[in-house]
Amino acid sequence: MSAMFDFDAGRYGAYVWPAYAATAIVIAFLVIDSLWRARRWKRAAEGGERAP
Amino acid sequence: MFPALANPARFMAFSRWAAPLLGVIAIGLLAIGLALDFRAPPDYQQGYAVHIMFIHVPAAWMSLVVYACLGGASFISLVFRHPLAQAAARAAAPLGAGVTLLALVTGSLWGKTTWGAWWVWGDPRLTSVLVLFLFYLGYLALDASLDDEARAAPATSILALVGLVNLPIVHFSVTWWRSLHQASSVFRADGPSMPAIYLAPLLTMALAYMAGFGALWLVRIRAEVWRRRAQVRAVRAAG
Amino acid sequence: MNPFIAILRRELAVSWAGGGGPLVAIGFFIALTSLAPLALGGDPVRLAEAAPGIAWLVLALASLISLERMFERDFEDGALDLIALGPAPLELAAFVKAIAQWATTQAPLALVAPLLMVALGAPWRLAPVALAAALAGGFGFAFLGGVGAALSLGSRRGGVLIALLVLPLFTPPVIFGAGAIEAFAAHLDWRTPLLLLAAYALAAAALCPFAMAAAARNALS
Amino acid sequence: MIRSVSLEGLTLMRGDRVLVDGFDLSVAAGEAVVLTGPNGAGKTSLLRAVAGLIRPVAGRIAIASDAGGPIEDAIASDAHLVGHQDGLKSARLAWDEVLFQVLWSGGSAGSAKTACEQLGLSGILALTVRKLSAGQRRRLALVRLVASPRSLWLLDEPLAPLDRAQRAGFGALMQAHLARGGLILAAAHDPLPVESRAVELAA
Repeated sequence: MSAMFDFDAGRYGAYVWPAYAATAIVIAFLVIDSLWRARRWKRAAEGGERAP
Repeated sequence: MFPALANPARFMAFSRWAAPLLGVIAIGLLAIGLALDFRAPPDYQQGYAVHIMFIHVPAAWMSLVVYACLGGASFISLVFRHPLAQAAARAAAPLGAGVTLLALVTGSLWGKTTWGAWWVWGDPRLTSVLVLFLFYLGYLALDASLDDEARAAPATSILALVGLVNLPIVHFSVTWWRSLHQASSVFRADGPSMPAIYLAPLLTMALAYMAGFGALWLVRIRAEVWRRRAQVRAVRAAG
Repeated sequence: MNPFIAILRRELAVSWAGGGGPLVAIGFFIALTSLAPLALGGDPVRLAEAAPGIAWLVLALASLISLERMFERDFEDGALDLIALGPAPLELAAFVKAIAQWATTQAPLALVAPLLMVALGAPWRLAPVALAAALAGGFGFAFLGGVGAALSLGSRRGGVLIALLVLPLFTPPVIFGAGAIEAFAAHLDWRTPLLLLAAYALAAAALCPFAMAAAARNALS
Repeated sequence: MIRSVSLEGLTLMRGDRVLVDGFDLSVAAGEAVVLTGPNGAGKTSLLRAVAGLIRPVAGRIAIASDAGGPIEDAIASDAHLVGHQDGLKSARLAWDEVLFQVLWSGGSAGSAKTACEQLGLSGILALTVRKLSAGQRRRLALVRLVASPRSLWLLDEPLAPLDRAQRAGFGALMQAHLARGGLILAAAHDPLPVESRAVELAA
């Protein structure tokens, strides 16, 4: 199956992989930030912790 | 916002299952999209760099879609003073800024392979997206610098609407600017002649981005609702 | 006396006299322009080529300079309460404020802009188009800037925030204004960009007062 | 002419904090009402709500006016709001500032001049506002009450910087206003120098 994937970027590797890396980083940041906020404020709204 | 969801309690009940569901859909679509992406052969013109298109073009589309959502939510917030709409607008802005930043970075990398330059001012789309990014930054800056939340909400909504009206004008003006400078014609990623082998991963990735945005948007609106509740609690506790 | 004339006279007087009026903006304009040849190198040909663009960029920046005072002072000293409760709608008062802003800042800048452009080496024949473009573009700047000024009322950092809110909105007028001068220099169609610029400025004058008034009302509440 | 102002179940909030909760009040022609209460009880907000600057969360503000029409028109043409802040630009001449305030609220240059004489301000009109004492500034801000007659006066701490004689003089002005069928709604810590009904706002 994996033989069907083409990961041989050749001379474009220097552009393609940074683009994918940047996308992964930004999306990961947005996901983590969103989930962290939801967790934090849910706790502040429902739990004993006082909102700052 | 759908009328049925205007009630925060109902919204929380709905988003409780809708957000994870959209998240799972997004991950599934992302997996399929990436599989289709890397099975696609190199383009005869762009070579392997065509793979950047599959993440750049959806990001560029989403930058507009999110701004439209931001503008729509701001409009409802301003006209009907609905707190949930304000939460939706506030929640959309960082996501929009993030995806617009992605469109810029990947677009620049793609441009370097296609045009041989990191940035081509003659490309109206690139320049419009840059201005759009500045609109997002302005929104976030205004939101951050108004201390009184009750006053920040209408102000940011007005700004979002002003931006929404201006966006087409900015695009038109940048396009006109290009015609004056007669920049070299640009590869059209979204041209009608795209072969199916490229169209399939592109559309799948676009749907994945859309679902992912939907999921994160709901999560962030939930966070906003909780934050408001926490503030009300704090005010009550203070007497 | 007509309240419209009363407020126009007051706004003109306040923005003309307050803090040096147009002199500060013109001084800023000249100071910035004088840096351009030093930054770009003294090559006269290059400088002459870039002159219209530099003049436009600096005009846009100098337009920002007194925006902060447009609503903030009246907001802080309570005069905005009085204006909001007056016989004319706040939209009209906002319109008048923007007109006064244009008359005391952007219009004087527009008179200086062609001179600075020529001083940088652009030919004299461009001066009339540059003046027309600067007058029309400055009109748009005043109204767009007023929206930024009203939105940032009560914020912790007025000036920089206004610049960030307003400069992206300046994109179309900067493009059309600089484009008109450039097209005129190249013997191309310069009327279209100039008309587009005027259309943009008029649309801004028609719509921005509503945004300004809504933002000011929100700040007062 | 505004005939009466009545508030029913008025509720005002600042952010998440309730300032005024279900407040009822009515002010009739010829009547002066003083809102009292500790700082932060919402006196200023209440006046601003009546002036239409703050939107109530709940409740109703009704203003009965001869002209009919919406409340906003009645306020814009027949009410004065004089707040803590006088709206006078300190770099401008006292006369220029007071003239604008009077013209903007419907008076004329002649009525402004007469009112300034009445308030004993004629001598200071050529000075810049910065040079005036607190009492002079406050009286300058009160000129428009006299120079452009309107039925409803919304006064926020109008007496604070005035000395005893000036308070008595302002009391006479208020008395004349009430005798003409005017209405006064004021927020004050001290009693007004005119017969008035005090209403306590709880914190």
